Amino acid sequence: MKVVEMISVRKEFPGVVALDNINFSLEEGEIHGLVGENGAGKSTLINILAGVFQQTSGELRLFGKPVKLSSPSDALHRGIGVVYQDTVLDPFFTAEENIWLGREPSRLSVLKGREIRSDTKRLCDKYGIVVPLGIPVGTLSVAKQKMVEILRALSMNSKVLVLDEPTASITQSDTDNLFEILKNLKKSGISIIFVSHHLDEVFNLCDRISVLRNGCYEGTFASSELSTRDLIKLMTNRDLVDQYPKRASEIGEEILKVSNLNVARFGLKDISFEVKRGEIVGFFGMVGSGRTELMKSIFGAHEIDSGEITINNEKIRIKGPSKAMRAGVYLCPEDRRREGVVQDMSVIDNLTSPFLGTLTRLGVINSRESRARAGKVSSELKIKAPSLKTIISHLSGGNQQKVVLGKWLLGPESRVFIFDEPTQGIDVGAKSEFYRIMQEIAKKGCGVLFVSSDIRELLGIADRIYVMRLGRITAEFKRGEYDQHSILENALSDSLAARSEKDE
Amino acid sequence: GFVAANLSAVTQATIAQNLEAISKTNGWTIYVSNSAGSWEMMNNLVENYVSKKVDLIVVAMGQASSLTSSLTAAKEAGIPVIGIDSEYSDLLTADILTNNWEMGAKIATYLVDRLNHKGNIIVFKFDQFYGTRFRGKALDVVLTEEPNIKVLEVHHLPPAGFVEDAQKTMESYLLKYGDKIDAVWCAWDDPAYAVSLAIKAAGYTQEDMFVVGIDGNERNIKMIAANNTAVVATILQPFGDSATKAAELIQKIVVEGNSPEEVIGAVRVIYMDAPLITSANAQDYLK
Amino acid sequence: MNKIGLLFQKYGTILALIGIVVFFSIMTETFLTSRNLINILSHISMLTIIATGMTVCMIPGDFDMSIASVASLSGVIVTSLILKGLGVFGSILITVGMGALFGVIAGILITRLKISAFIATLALGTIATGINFMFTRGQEVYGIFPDSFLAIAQKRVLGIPVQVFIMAVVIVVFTFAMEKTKMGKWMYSIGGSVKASFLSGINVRLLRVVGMIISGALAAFTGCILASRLGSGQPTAGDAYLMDAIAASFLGMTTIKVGRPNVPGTFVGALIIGVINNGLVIMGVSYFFQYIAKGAIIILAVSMTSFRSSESF
Amino acid sequence: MNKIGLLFQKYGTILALIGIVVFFSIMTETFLTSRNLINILSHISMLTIIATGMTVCMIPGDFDMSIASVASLSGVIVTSLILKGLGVFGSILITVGMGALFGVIAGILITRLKISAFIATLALGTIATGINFMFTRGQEVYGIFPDSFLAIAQKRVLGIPVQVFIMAVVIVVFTFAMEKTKMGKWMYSIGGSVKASFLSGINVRLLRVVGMIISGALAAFTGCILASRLGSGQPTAGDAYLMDAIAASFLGMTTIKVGRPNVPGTFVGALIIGVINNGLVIMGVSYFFQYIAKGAIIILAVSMTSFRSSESF
Ligand SMILES: Nc1ncnc2c1ncn2[C@@H]1O[C@H](COP(=O)(O)OP(=O)(O)OP(=O)(O)O)[C@@H](O)[C@H]1O
Ligand SMILES: Nc1ncnc2c1ncn2[C@@H]1O[C@H](COP(=O)(O)OP(=O)(O)OP(=O)(O)O)[C@@H](O)[C@H]1O
Ligand SMILES: [Mg+2]
Ligand SMILES: [Mg+2]
Repeated sequence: MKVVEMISVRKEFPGVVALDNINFSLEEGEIHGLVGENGAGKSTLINILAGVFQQTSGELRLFGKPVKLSSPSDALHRGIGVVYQDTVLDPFFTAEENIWLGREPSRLSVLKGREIRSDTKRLCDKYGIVVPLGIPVGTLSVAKQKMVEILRALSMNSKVLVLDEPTASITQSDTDNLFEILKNLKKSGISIIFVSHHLDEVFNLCDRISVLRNGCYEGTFASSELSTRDLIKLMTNRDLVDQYPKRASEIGEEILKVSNLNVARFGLKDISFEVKRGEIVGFFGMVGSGRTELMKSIFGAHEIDSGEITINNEKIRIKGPSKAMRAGVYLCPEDRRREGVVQDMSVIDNLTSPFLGTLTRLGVINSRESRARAGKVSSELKIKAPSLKTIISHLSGGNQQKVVLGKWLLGPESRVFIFDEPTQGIDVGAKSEFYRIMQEIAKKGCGVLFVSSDIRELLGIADRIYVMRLGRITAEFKRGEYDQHSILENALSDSLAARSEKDE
Repeated sequence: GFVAANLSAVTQATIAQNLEAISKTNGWTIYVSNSAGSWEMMNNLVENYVSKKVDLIVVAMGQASSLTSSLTAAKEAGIPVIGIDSEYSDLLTADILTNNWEMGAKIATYLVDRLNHKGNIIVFKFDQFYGTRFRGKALDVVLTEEPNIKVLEVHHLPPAGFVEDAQKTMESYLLKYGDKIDAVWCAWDDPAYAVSLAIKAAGYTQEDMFVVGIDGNERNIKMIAANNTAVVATILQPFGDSATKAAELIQKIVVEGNSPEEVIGAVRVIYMDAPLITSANAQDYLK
Repeated sequence: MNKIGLLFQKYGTILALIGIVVFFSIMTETFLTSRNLINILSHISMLTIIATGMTVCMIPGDFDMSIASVASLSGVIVTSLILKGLGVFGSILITVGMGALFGVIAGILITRLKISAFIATLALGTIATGINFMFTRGQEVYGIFPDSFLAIAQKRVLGIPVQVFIMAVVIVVFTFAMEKTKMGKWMYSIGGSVKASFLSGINVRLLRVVGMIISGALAAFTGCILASRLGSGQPTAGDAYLMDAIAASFLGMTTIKVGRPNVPGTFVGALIIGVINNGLVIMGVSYFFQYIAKGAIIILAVSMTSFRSSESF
Repeated sequence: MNKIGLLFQKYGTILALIGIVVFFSIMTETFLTSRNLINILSHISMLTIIATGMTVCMIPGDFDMSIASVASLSGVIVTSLILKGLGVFGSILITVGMGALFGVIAGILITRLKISAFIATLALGTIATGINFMFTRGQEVYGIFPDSFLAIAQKRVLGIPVQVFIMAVVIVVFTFAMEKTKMGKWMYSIGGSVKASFLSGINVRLLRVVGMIISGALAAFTGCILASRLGSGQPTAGDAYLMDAIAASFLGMTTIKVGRPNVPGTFVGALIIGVINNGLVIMGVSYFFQYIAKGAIIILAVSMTSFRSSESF
């Protein structure tokens, strides 16, 4: 039986056709992969199914009946549970409050607090997912927040489960666990739509795969009869030659050195490492291993308790990001939506913001110069936007990420670039684009710090890898000595258990 | 304790300062509070003074009917309350008044006479305080007998920012009516001053149109004495004398320990005289 | 941030309140008498009620600049109705209904026409003032009121004014409603993230309207109590409450549920304002210094909670 | 949303203003005379200046409840200084500096002690009122002022009052500063996302303080003009401006840079308020109806922009 059916669905936004002539169907008890480049329209399709957007034209059928979904609660009541791509949680509420939001156990409208807590515990136990309870989710890491959203969707017992890039920011072990859960759900007759940019995940998990390209429907295929190569060709309409381009830059003298850095608040202990010119240094670790906080500390966004930071053999005290910038340290933060860009400002304003000083005379902005410089960076990075004046929030995730990076490229000859999970939620094409950009930056003689939870990309592109666990650097691997197994071992061990204990 | 309805009004500020000066010479301690135009705040303040167990409370420009709960509390605690211009009430030990009906009638008849019973006037009223309201009503009564005087506009002043409001509104009226306006009546002196600024800015003189007010504050009396602005008359409320009178009562009741009945007598209202000031006599009232 | 820091953040404002009370108790003899404390409670009861309404509409993220004008209008209406011969209870009910109606209109303007809550309620407040003057022409509504009406604010039970009991009921009811019921939870979730709430199937519009209704209704109810206290309908009686209600609500956000509007916090805020107003008068501080001291004490009280996050912006 | 919808959203408020002007022009003879239009401009010049300050501090996300009290205090101070024999220019400079100082303190309280802008400025406003009363004891500051002082608001050049020129300069300068300079861009960026701005190396604290300083300084400057206009230092002259400044700023957010505070928008907002106030007086509408009409017109004007996003919350 067709659980969901879309017939000739079209969706327009002012000036953009996001979806055109989409024919999509979901069978009962299947896991259906939905793939496409950034901005292909995957999330838009899902939002229509979830009642968030209404299609401009075309028909939507649920369980064989034509329906008009006028709101998310409409979709919820018809048994559609969604994990959205962007985090949608109340940051002030705890995990349990968020999970049951809108469906709280209550009597005569009075909440049953104890039941909420015990139901949550039961839920966590049932699926083997660990999230910190009793503290506002706003203080949790992006990954933990995602797990809360997944739990929330699982708690709904929906007939259709839709997951929009659930794995983009969670760890490998959480991903493995999630896949187990999804496969079990499938057995009990639940239909699942799964979106991801990790094509191997899609192949591993899904029965059928639908491809979107530029808002158009490219067809649905059984995953067994499709190769990765074919899929990429379908998505991008071109052949992808090499995921991880060969490196070309020469490694020079030391550019950044961190010794004995301690930040007790974030559990960072005794951290020492160095980066050389032309080098891409990978940082691998599990969720909560402290990579993000370490990078922010180097960038001056957190005060450090002790330790030394040397740039170009010059010892500096970095107090605040503006100091770091001047010293030549640039950070592309992990949470790009909230920390990387200002959502309601235009592409050009976001791009020029940090180094606006270089585009002004007596404080007055030279707008021609700004346009020229921003336009150059924008075309170098192939930022896909109707114009430089487009508001950032209308851009797809990948293009927003390019803007985050582009900001720093506008600066004076730079020295140290920090990328915190830059490829999260970015399509294959854009990813290799990003690797290329990173290498080009390195080639110019900069040092690159590359934080990632995707071990394959680190193996593919980093010259050296540091592994972190529980706020410490536990190992260092040089290219040539790479051994996926021992890297994972150094990152993993007892860290998860210890961290979740601390959280409770 | 001294509680004023709104210390930002010049009149009440004058009373407060006079009382402060007198208590200094007499060696009393006086506490001054401002209820900023809210009767409820005034209630609270009076009750706070009752809690504080002061010897006597003076209420200026209050409204006794709205102060029932706090005045009852004062009465129960045996603390005498003297009102200054605060409406007659059983609960007040005494009220020192200037008669607003009388002042309203005085200035209204002056205005009518000066117009020679013929002309167009503009009226700035303020009805939220009973005193200014009475004055406005007295004007209305006087005008019932004046068929040849036409009221072009009645404007009601807001409780905050009234000086600027009067000025702005007068500017608009001057645009609308020009020299058709012969006179302006204001419920008190502050708006009268503002109106005169607008008249001056529009290039009119006293001969084209004039303004009257009530209160007799120093600035307006000076203007009247100079006789070169649109302000031509006011009624002098003897706030200094009211304060002196209040001080006298305080001396007799609190310091000398006489019973209030003895000091004040059966009728607890004490009226003060309020003379009309024009250019003829303004000089006499300037210290 | 360590444990003690967190405790300070959560209870700093309450500690400050205690500090202020201790200070006044030491400085004066009469402050710490039961009479005076009851006095303070009775003085803040109306502020607490009107500020509770403000707090409730702030929970889902709105604001109500019309409360003072609505309270003033209500005082005039309730007294007029009573003098027209309607029963006290009925008159109050109608008046509170009128306040609720203002809330409904505000809610519709905010959620349907997407007008900002600030503008919508400022404009509605202006309209309320106009209606008020249309009725009263600036004159108070005065006459002989039944004792049952005057009792609300002028009678004492067990030595405590009736309005204090009313305040207590309002605090308890709305604390319960906001903290322990679905409606309250959902209103908080709207304030935390409109999007998350909407996507969870919560009727965001309805609950925002409900918030405005409660604010309007409590403002109107405050107007009724005020009229009882003044024994008349004063056309501008409620006007002074806007700033204090804002102050109480924002002070409330510094304690108990830090960073979020909350009803018990607002009561603490109203207490701080009430204690300062009373204590300074009892101390006999000169009136202009009362203003200065009030401002300074509020700043000090709130600073106690600022052992905040270590982020440097 | 289609193109026309977008245009309406952006210019709906301005269209509404034009509609109001046309209405009054048809209804009365005197409204559309150059004299009256100049009159309106001169009436809104102080409102525009004080509201510009409010708008500037709102851009990075703060708020200033102290502007009215600071303006009142400034009127008293500038007149006292002049009467003490200080030069007009010097006196104004000192007074504006005093306003800026209030801004500095507010900024520090907000950014360092992390007190909410609402509370901090409410408290500072109370302190300003206290200082005001301490100086004046509620009495106006009156005396013989030099012509150069009175000229600010009482003299005309080419038939247009000097204060209108001052307003024009303030609008131009601050529109330029907010839209075309680094500082302005960064302040908008902070208003959009404090976190992202901080991580872009913007000195968030400093710029928020600057916003408060501008707000305080412009409030003080408004107080000076007001004193010139009134020919005296009235202790409460500025008090009426708070609500109107809030209204103008929020009206401004409905146009030009929709959803964000912006200086030209605020001028449009002030114009709407000024035109309504003037037009209704000229029409001779009864005073209570003026309130009602003002509220209703503002709501109508803003509703015109609400061809909003299709999101249903
Ligand atoms: N609210 C909106 N307003 C205008 N345009 C939008 C809006 N939402 C999405 N779009 C546009 O619709 C297109 C499809 O976006 P969508 O988010 O569905 O892509 P996606 O396939 O989910 O991409 P990604 O993999 O980056 O998440 C994009 O061009 C995007 O810019
Ligand atoms: N503002 C904060 N206050 C307190 N604890 C925090 C804060 N931010 C992060 N943490 C905690 O610090 C620890 C380190 O988190 P961090 O984000 O640096 O890890 P990570 O290695 O980057 O992992 P992830 O993949 O989740 O980004 C986590 O336990 C996190 O919950
Ligand atoms: Mg997407
Ligand atoms: Mg991280």
